[in-house]
Amino acid sequence: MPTDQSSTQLPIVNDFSITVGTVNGSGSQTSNLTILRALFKMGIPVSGKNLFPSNIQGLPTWYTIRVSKDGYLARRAEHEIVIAMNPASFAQDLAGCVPGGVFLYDDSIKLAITRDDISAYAMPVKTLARESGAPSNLRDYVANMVYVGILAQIVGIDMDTIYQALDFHFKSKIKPIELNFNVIKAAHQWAVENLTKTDPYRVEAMDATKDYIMADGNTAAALGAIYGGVQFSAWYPITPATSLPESLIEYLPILRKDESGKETYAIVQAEDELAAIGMATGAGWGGLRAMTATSGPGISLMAEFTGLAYFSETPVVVWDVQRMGPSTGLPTRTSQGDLNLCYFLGHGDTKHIVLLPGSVTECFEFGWKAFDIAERLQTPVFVLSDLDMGMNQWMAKPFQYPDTPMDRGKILWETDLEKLTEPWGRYLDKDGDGIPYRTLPGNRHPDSAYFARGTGHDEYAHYSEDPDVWVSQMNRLNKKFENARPILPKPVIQRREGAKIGVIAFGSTDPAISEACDYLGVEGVPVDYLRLLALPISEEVNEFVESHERVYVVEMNRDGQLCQILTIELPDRCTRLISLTHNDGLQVTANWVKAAILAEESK
Amino acid sequence: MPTDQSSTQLPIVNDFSITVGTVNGSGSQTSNLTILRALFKMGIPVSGKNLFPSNIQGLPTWYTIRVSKDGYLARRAEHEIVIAMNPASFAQDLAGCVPGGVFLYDDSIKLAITRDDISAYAMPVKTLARESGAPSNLRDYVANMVYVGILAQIVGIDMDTIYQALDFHFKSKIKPIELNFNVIKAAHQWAVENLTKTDPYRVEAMDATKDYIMADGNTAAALGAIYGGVQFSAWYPITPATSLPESLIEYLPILRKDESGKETYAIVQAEDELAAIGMATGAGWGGLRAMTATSGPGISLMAEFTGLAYFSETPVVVWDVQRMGPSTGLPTRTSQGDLNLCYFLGHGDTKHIVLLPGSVTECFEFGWKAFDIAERLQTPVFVLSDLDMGMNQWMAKPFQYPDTPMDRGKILWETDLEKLTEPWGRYLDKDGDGIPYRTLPGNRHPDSAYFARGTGHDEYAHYSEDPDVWVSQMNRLNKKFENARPILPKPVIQRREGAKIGVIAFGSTDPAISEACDYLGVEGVPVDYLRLLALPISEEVNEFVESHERVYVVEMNRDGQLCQILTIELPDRCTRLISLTHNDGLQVTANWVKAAILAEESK
Amino acid sequence: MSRQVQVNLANLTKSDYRGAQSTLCQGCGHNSIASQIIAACYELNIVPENLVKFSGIGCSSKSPTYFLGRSFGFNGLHGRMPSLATGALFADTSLLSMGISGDGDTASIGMGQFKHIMRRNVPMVYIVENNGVYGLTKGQFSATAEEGLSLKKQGANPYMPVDIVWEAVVAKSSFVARSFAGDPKQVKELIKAAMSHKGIAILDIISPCVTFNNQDASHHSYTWGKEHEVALHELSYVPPAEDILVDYKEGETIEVEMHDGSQVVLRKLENDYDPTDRAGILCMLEEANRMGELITGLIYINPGQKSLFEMYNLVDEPLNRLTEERLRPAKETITELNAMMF
Amino acid sequence: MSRQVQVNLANLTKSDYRGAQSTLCQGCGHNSIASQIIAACYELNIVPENLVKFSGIGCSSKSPTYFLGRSFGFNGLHGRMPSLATGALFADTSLLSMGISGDGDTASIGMGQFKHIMRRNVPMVYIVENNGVYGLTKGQFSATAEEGLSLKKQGANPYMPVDIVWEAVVAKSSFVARSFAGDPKQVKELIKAAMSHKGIAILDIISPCVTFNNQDASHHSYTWGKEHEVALHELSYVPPAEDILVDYKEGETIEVEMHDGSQVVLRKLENDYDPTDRAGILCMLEEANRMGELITGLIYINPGQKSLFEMYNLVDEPLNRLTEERLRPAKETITELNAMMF
Ligand SMILES: Cc1ncc(C[n+]2csc(CCOP(=O)(O)OP(=O)(O)O)c2C)c(N)n1
Ligand SMILES: Cc1ncc(C[n+]2csc(CCOP(=O)(O)OP(=O)(O)O)c2C)c(N)n1
Ligand code: SF4
Ligand code: SF4
Ligand SMILES: [Mg+2]
Ligand SMILES: [Mg+2]
Repeated sequence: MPTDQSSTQLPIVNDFSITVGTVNGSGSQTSNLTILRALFKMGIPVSGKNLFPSNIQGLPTWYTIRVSKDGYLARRAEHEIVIAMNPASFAQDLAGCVPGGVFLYDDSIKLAITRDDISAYAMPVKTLARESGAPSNLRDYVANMVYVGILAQIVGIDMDTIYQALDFHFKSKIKPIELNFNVIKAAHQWAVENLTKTDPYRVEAMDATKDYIMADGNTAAALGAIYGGVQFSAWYPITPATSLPESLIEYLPILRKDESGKETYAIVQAEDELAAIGMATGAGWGGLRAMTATSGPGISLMAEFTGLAYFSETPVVVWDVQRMGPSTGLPTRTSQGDLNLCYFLGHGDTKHIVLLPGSVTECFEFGWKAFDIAERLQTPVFVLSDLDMGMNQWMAKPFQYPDTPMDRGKILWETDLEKLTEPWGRYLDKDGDGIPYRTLPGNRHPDSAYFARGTGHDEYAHYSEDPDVWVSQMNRLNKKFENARPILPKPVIQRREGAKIGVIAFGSTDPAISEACDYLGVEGVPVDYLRLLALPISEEVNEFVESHERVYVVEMNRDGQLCQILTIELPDRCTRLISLTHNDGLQVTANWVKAAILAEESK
Repeated sequence: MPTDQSSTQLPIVNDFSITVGTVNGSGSQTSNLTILRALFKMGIPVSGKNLFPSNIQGLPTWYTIRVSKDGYLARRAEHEIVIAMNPASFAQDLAGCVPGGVFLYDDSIKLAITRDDISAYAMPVKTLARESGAPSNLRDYVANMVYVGILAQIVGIDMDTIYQALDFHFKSKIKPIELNFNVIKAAHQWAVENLTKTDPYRVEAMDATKDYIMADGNTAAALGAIYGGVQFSAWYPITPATSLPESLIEYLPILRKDESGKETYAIVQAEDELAAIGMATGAGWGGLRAMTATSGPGISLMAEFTGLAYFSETPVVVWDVQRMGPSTGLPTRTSQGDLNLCYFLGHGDTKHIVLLPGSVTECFEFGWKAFDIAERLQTPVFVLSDLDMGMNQWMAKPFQYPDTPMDRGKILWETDLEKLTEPWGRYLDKDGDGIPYRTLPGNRHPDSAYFARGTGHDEYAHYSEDPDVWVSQMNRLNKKFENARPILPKPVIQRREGAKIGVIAFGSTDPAISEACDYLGVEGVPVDYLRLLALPISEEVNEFVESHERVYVVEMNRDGQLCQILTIELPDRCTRLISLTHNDGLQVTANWVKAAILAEESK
Repeated sequence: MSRQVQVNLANLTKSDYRGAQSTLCQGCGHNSIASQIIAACYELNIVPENLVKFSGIGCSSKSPTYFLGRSFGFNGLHGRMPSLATGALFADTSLLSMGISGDGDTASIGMGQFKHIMRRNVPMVYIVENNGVYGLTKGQFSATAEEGLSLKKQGANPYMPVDIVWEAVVAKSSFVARSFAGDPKQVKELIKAAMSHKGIAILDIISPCVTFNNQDASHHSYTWGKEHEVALHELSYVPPAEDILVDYKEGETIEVEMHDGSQVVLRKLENDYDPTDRAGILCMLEEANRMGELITGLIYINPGQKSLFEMYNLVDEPLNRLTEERLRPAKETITELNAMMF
Repeated sequence: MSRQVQVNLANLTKSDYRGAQSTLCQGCGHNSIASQIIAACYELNIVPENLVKFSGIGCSSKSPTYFLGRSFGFNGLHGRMPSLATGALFADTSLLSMGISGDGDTASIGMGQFKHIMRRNVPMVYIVENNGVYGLTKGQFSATAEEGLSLKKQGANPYMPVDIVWEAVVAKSSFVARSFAGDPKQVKELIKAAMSHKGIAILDIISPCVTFNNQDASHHSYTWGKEHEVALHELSYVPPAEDILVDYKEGETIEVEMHDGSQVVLRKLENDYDPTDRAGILCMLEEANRMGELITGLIYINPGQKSLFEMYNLVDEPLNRLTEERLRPAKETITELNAMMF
C-alpha cells in the first residue's frame, strides 16, 4: 500500500488516539499492550486506558491509546482511529470516530458503514486467524493480533518494536512470541497488499521515551511499599485495588531475598475489610510496616478500626484505589470521591494524614514514604489513588531509590529503656512535638509493656475517665496532626508568566490539568497550577491561594470535596475558591478543564 | 432542729445543686430520683444528671440535682450540697463542695473532715438502715433512703411529695413504698432530733413545673417514634443508646394495641450494628417505618449500609445517641462529636439529613417527624442526641400529639399504577423535585416490581454504567437534598435588644447557652442565639450569620465540626464564625459559655 | 391447530419467569442454576409478584436479575444479604423469598450474617452458588476453597475450607441441602422442596467458575463434581394435594411432609440415611469429607421448627399496608402519656 | 527462718502475674477465670514479657487488665479481637498469646472473625467467658443465650443459641475445650494444656454474670452449671520432661502429647471418649445437648495441625526486629526494576 499519496490532507503524525472496541474476556489485552509498548519503544509518548464493564466476559470494552508527540498523557474524548471488533458496540464505535478518522473493522461483522467522512477499512480477521495455523482453542485469541498487524501497517508502527513488545510480554518464551508475531506479520502483509491508505494518521519514531518507564499505579505502589520495607499486608479483593496486593505477592519474592532463604514478610488474604484493617492495625502495633489496600466500600467498613488506630496511635498504611461511589456504584469507573471520608474517617474527632500521588512515579515514592510518615507520626496514613491511575498504563519517570533511610519513628527497645532516667510513658509528650515514644511486644524489658486500648487513657496508658486527661490527650493528638503539616510532601507548583488565577488539583487529573494549562496559556489565560500531594495542607497552599485572584479547585467527584476541605482550612480566603467537578466515571480531559475554566472566567 | 436561726447568712432558696457521691450498682438511683421527683412535685424547676463510670459495679458515681428557681436546667460545675456515701471518693467529694456549702456524709466512713468552711453533717446511715427492719438483702439498698430523709429535713423537702415520688417509682406497690418511706421518715426524724442547721440552703414550694413533664431523651425518642408509627426496629446494645430501643420494647405493647390483639410492629435485636442497619434498611425498602439506634462505634459500622440506603433511596431513621469518641473513647461521657461523620457518612459523594433535637420534647417530636422526612425524601435520616440528653432526667414541655398526619411519601400501590398513563420509573423525576415514586414489595401489579441496587442505574432502575446516566442520577440526588432545606425543622432564634453578636449551637447544650445568654445580657453583652434543628441548613441560618458581626459556634467536640460545616455552607460569611469547643466529656456549663464568649469579645 | 405457548396453572408461560439477559460467562454454573430456578418456579406455578429476591455482591449475586424479572428484588451489599432480607421480609410476610449468594459472599465476608440468619430461621430459600473462588474480582480464594488449591497470582491456599453444609447443620438451620450445578434435575427438585419449607432453606450448590476455578483437580470444577458426587437419594417433590405417582416398595423411601402439604420423597440409594437425625448427619459428613465425596441431596430437615414470623405475633395484613389509624396511637393517649412522665 | 516469698522456676512470685485491681462485679465468673490464668501462668513459669494479651469489648474483655500486668496487651474493638491478634502476632512469633472475649464479643458481633481465626489456626489461647448475656451493656441476650430465657426489659429470647464448642469443632479448631468458672481446678488445667498447644485453643468457659443472668434456671448461672456439669474426664497437665506421677491402670487414661513435649493426661470418667475423633464428638455433643448436660473438659484436640506460622516460611528472628538492610532491597536493584517496567 503506497502511503501518503491517496490523501490530500497533511499527515497527522504522533498526535491522535486509537480506540479498540472489543468484548471483555476475549484476550485483546495482549494486542493492545503490544501496540502500546511498540509505540513506546519507538520513542513516542503514549498512554493506555482500559474502559471495561463490571463483569468478566462478553460485554463491550474499549482500550484507548493516546499517541502524543507533546507528551500529553491524559484521556481525550476524541477517537481518531477506531478498531471495531465487537458487533454489539459497532454502531456506537462507528459514531464515535472523528470526521476524517480511521475505522478499522472485523469484516465478519455484517453491519453497514453509514458514514462517508471517514476512512473505513475492513479486516479479514477470521480468515487471517484461521490461516495462522493457531490451534483452534487459541484462534479467537490470536484473532486480536490481526488488528495489530493491520494497524501497524496503516500508521507505520515498526515491526521490530512489535517483536520486542511481544518478547517482553511473553517473557522471551519463543513459542507464543512466534505464534502471535506470525499473525501480525501476515496481517501486516495482507494490509500492504490490499489496503489503500486514505487517512492522514501516522507515527514516526521519536526520542521522547528514553528516560521513561511504563507502569500502572498499583504495581508502582506495591513496588514502592517493598522498597519501604513492607512486612505485613492483609487485604480483601476489590476492584480496582486488587492488583496492588497481588503485585506484592508477585514482586516480594523477587525483590526481597533474605540470605536465610526465608521470608521477611507475610501477606494474608483476610475474610473481609474489617479483618484486613484489623490485622494491619495489629501488625502496625506490633511494630511491622503494615498496610492494606482497598476501595470505597472497604473504606466504609474500615471506619471503626481507623478510629482505633488513630486513638491508640498505631501506624498503618491504607491505600484507597478509588472507584465511583456512593455504594457499590460503578466499580470499574474512576473517581476521587473518597477524599472527605478518608480525611475524617471515624466517629468522634478524627483526622488522618492523606497522601495524594499524582503519577505512577509518585505511587512508588509514596509506597515507601507512607510507612515513614505513619511510623514517625504513629497514626494511620491514607494514600489515595484511583482506578485510572491504579490500573491503567502510564508513561512515567523511572522509580527512584528512596533518598532517605527508613524512619521507624520513636521506638524504644530494651537498651533504650535501660538508658532512661525518668519513667517512660506510652502517651507522654516528652519531646513536646505531640509524638510519644512506643515500645513493641517482644520487648523483654520489665518496664516495656503497656496495655493499648481505644478507651480513655493517661500518659502512662492507664485507663482514665478524667475530663482533663481526656482533653489533654485529644489536644496532643491535634498538636501531632498540626505538626505533620510541614513534614508531609509539599505541593508541586507550576507557574506561568502573568498568571492571576490558579488551579488546585490532586492525583490522577494531573496530566489533564497540565495539558489544560498549556491550552489556557495559548488562549491568553495564563494559570498557575498547584498540585496537592498531601493533607493536611501546608503553608504553601495558603500562599498560593493568597496570591491569586481566583483559584479553581478541579476534582473528580460531585460535591467538590477538596474545595470543601480547603474552605475549612482557609476560611479567610475561601471566597477565592471556585469548585469545578467532573463526576461521570471517566477521567477528566484537558479540553473539559480548559472549557470549564474559560466559562467561569468569561462570567 | 430549729432552722434559720443558727445561720447568720441569708437563706439561699431554690438555687443550688445537690450532688450525691456513691458507688455504682449500689441502688442509689431510686433515692436520687425520689429527691428529684419530690422537688419537681413541689413545683421547683430541677434537672438530674448521672455521672457514671464505664463499668457495672463498685466504682464512684455521682448524681447531681440542680434546683433552679429561674428554671435553668444546665449542668453547673459547682456543688453546694454534697452527699458523700462512698469512701473512695470522699476526699474528692469533700474538696468539691463550695465554701459555705453542705457536706452530708455516711458516718461509717472514718475519714477526717479537713475543712471548716462548710457545714458538715454526719449521717448514721448503717444504724438507721439496720433499724429500718428491712430484710438483710435489701439493707444496703434502703441505706440510700437515709440521705433522702436527712436531706429532706435539712433543706425542707415536703414529705408528701416524697411519698408521691415513691408511689410513682414503685407503681403504687405498697410494700416497697412503705419500706422505703419508713426509712426516709426515720431519717427525717433523726435529723429533726439531732442536727443543727448551720447552712443557708433551702427549698420552697413554687408553681413552676405545672405545665412540665420530666423525662429522658431516649424514652422521649422511643415514644415519639411510636407516635410516628414505627413498625420495625433492629438494634444492637450500646451505651448510651440502649434505653431507646428498650423503651420501644416497653411502651409499644402499651401504646399500640391493635384490635386484632396482634402486633403491628417488630423489634429485632440484631447480632451487630452492620446487621441492625441492614435489617432497618431492608424494612425501610419494604415500606415499613424502620429505625435503629446506636452510638459512635455503631455509626462507624453503619457507613457502608448508609451509603446503600442513600443511593438506593431507601428511607431509614438512625438515632445516634452520642458518647465521647474517637474509638471506644469514654462510653459514659457525653459529646457532639459525630456530627461530621453522620452528615457525610459513606464513601463517594454522600450527604444525609441530620436532625438535632435540643430538648426531650424535641426528641419526642423528631421521633415521629424523622419518619415523615425519611419517607418523604426516601433517604436515611440521622437524629443526633447525646448521652446527657438521652439518659439524664430533664424537665420539659409536655409531648405534643403530632400536628400533621403521617407523610408516607410517594408510594404507588396497585390502584395508583393502574391509573398511570405513562410508564412508571423508580428513579424518574416525574415531579421535578428530585423525588421519584416508589413501589413496595407485595404490590401485585405486574409493572410494580423493580430491582433495587447499590450500583449505577437509570430512571427505570436498570443497571447502567453510562456516564450521563450516572451524572444525572447523582445530580438528582443532590437536587433532592437541596430541596430538603426548606422542609426541615427551622432553627429557633432568640433575639435580644441591641445584639451585634450571635451564638449558634445545637442539641443538649441549649439550656447552658440560654442561661449564658441571660448572663451575657446582664454583663452588657447582648447576644442573639440561633439553635440549629437540622442539616442541611436553611436560609434563616444564612441570614442570622449575615446580620451579626461575629457568630460564636458553640459545640461539644474538639474540632468544631458544626463550625466547619457552616464554613462549607456559607463560605461568603464564614470569617464571621468563631468556633468555641468544649470536649471534656462533661456537659458544657453556662459559666463556661459566658466566659468563653467574654474572653473572645475582649480580644 | 396453531402453535400455542404453553402455560402453567398460574396461566404464565416459562418466559414470564425469565429475567434480563445474563452477563455471566458462558458455561458458568450460576447460569444453569438460574435456569433451574426459572423451571422450578414455573412448575410450582408461583406468581412472580408473590416472590421477592435478594442477593449480596458477586457474579452469583448478580444472577437474580437473570430470572423472575417480574419479582421485586434487592441486590445489596457484599456479605450482608441476610440482614437486608430479614428486615425486608417483615414488610409482607405473605411473600415467598429467595436469596442468592456466593461462597465469598456467604462464607468469607458474610459468615456472621449467614450464621445469624439461620439462628432466626428466616423463611427464605438461601442458595449459595459455591465455586470456591471470587469470580467477580477475578479469581482469588474464597473461604470454601480447599487447602492447597493453586490459583494464578495467588499461589497455594494455606487455610482450611469452610464447609457450608456443615456450618448450616451446626447452626440448626431447619433445611440443609447440597447439590451440583452439573446435576440440574436434583437442583430443580431441591429448589422446589425448599420453596415449600417454612423456615430457612440453605442450598449449597457447587457451581463451577469456568473462568477461574475449573481445573479438573479443583474441588469446585465440573469434572471434580461429576467424579465425586454421591447423591444421598433420588429426590422428588410432590405438590400439595397431588398423589405420589410412582409406587415405591415399603422401606425404599422416606417421605417428608412439608408445612404446605407438599411432600418430599427421598428414594434411598446405597446410604441408609435419616435427614432428621442431626448427629448421624454430622458423622456421615465427616466420613464423606474424609473420603473426598461430594455428598448431595436433602441433608437435613426439620419442617416443624418455628420460623421467624412464628416468633412474632404479627397482624394478618402485610405490615406495609397498615394505615395511620393502626399505627399512630389515638390522640387521647397523649395526655395519659404525659401524666406518666412526671 | 524469716518468711520467704515463694517464687517459681522463673524466679517470679505470684504477684508478678497479677494486674490492676478488678472493677468487675463481686462474684463475677470472669474474676475467677482471671485468678486461674494467674495461677496457670505462675505454675507454668511463664515470663510475663513473653506473652501478649488481646481482647474485644465487654466485661470479659476488660479482664486482661486484671492479670499479667507485665505483659503487653491490646484491648481492641467489639468482636474484632481475632483480626487484631492475628496481625500483631506476626510481629514476634516467639510470643505466647492469650485472647479474652465474651459470648457477645465472639458469637454475636464477632462470629465471622471467630470462625476465620480458627480456619487459620492462629496460635493463641482464645477464652470465651460465656455468660449468655451482655454484661457491660446491662443485660441483653447474647447469641449464646438459650431460647426462651427471660431477662428484665428484654422479654423472652426467641432465637436459637450458638454453641461455641460446636462451632469450634466444625470450624476445625485444633483444640476445643469447655469448662465452668465454678470448677476452677479444671479451668486451670485446661489453660495450662492450651498454653502448650501450638495452634488455636478455644476455651468456652461458662462464666456466670451474677448481676444480670444468674437466675437458677438460666443455663449460664452458677446453680445450673453446678447441677448440669458433666466432666468428660479428669484432666492433668504434665509439663515437658516431667514424669507422670500418679500411676493409672492401662486403659484408664488417654495421654495426649503436645508439641512442646508436655502431656495432657485425661483420666476417663463414665464416658468412653476419644478427643481426636471429630465425628464421635459431634454425636456426643448432640446427645448432651438433648439431655441438657453441660459437657466440660478437653473436647477435641489435634496437636499436629499446621499452625498459622507453619504456613508461612518466616525468618527465625522476630519480624519486628529486622533492620533496614533486611527489609529494603539493595540500591542496585532499582535499575533492574525500572528496566522491567517498559
Ligand atoms: C465490601 C466489599 N468488599 C469487596 C468487594 C469486591 N467484591 C465483589 S464480588 C466479590 C467476591 C465475590 O465472590 P463470591 O461471593 O464467591 O461470588 P462469585 O463471583 O464467585 O459468584 C468481592 C470481593 C465488594 N463489592 N464489597
Ligand atoms: C461496635 C460496638 N457495638 C456495641 C458496643 C457496646 N458493647 C460493649 S460491651 C458489649 C457486649 C459485651 O458482651 P459480652 O461480649 O458477652 O461480654 P460480657 O460483658 O458479657 O462479659 C456491647 C454490645 C461496642 N462497644 N461496640
Ligand atoms: S467469572 Fe466465574 S463465577 Fe463469574 S460469571 Fe465467569 S464463570 Fe461465572
Ligand atoms: S455485669 Fe455481669 S459480666 Fe459484668 S462484671 Fe458484673 S457480673 Fe461480671
Ligand atoms: Mg464464588
Ligand atoms: Mg457475655
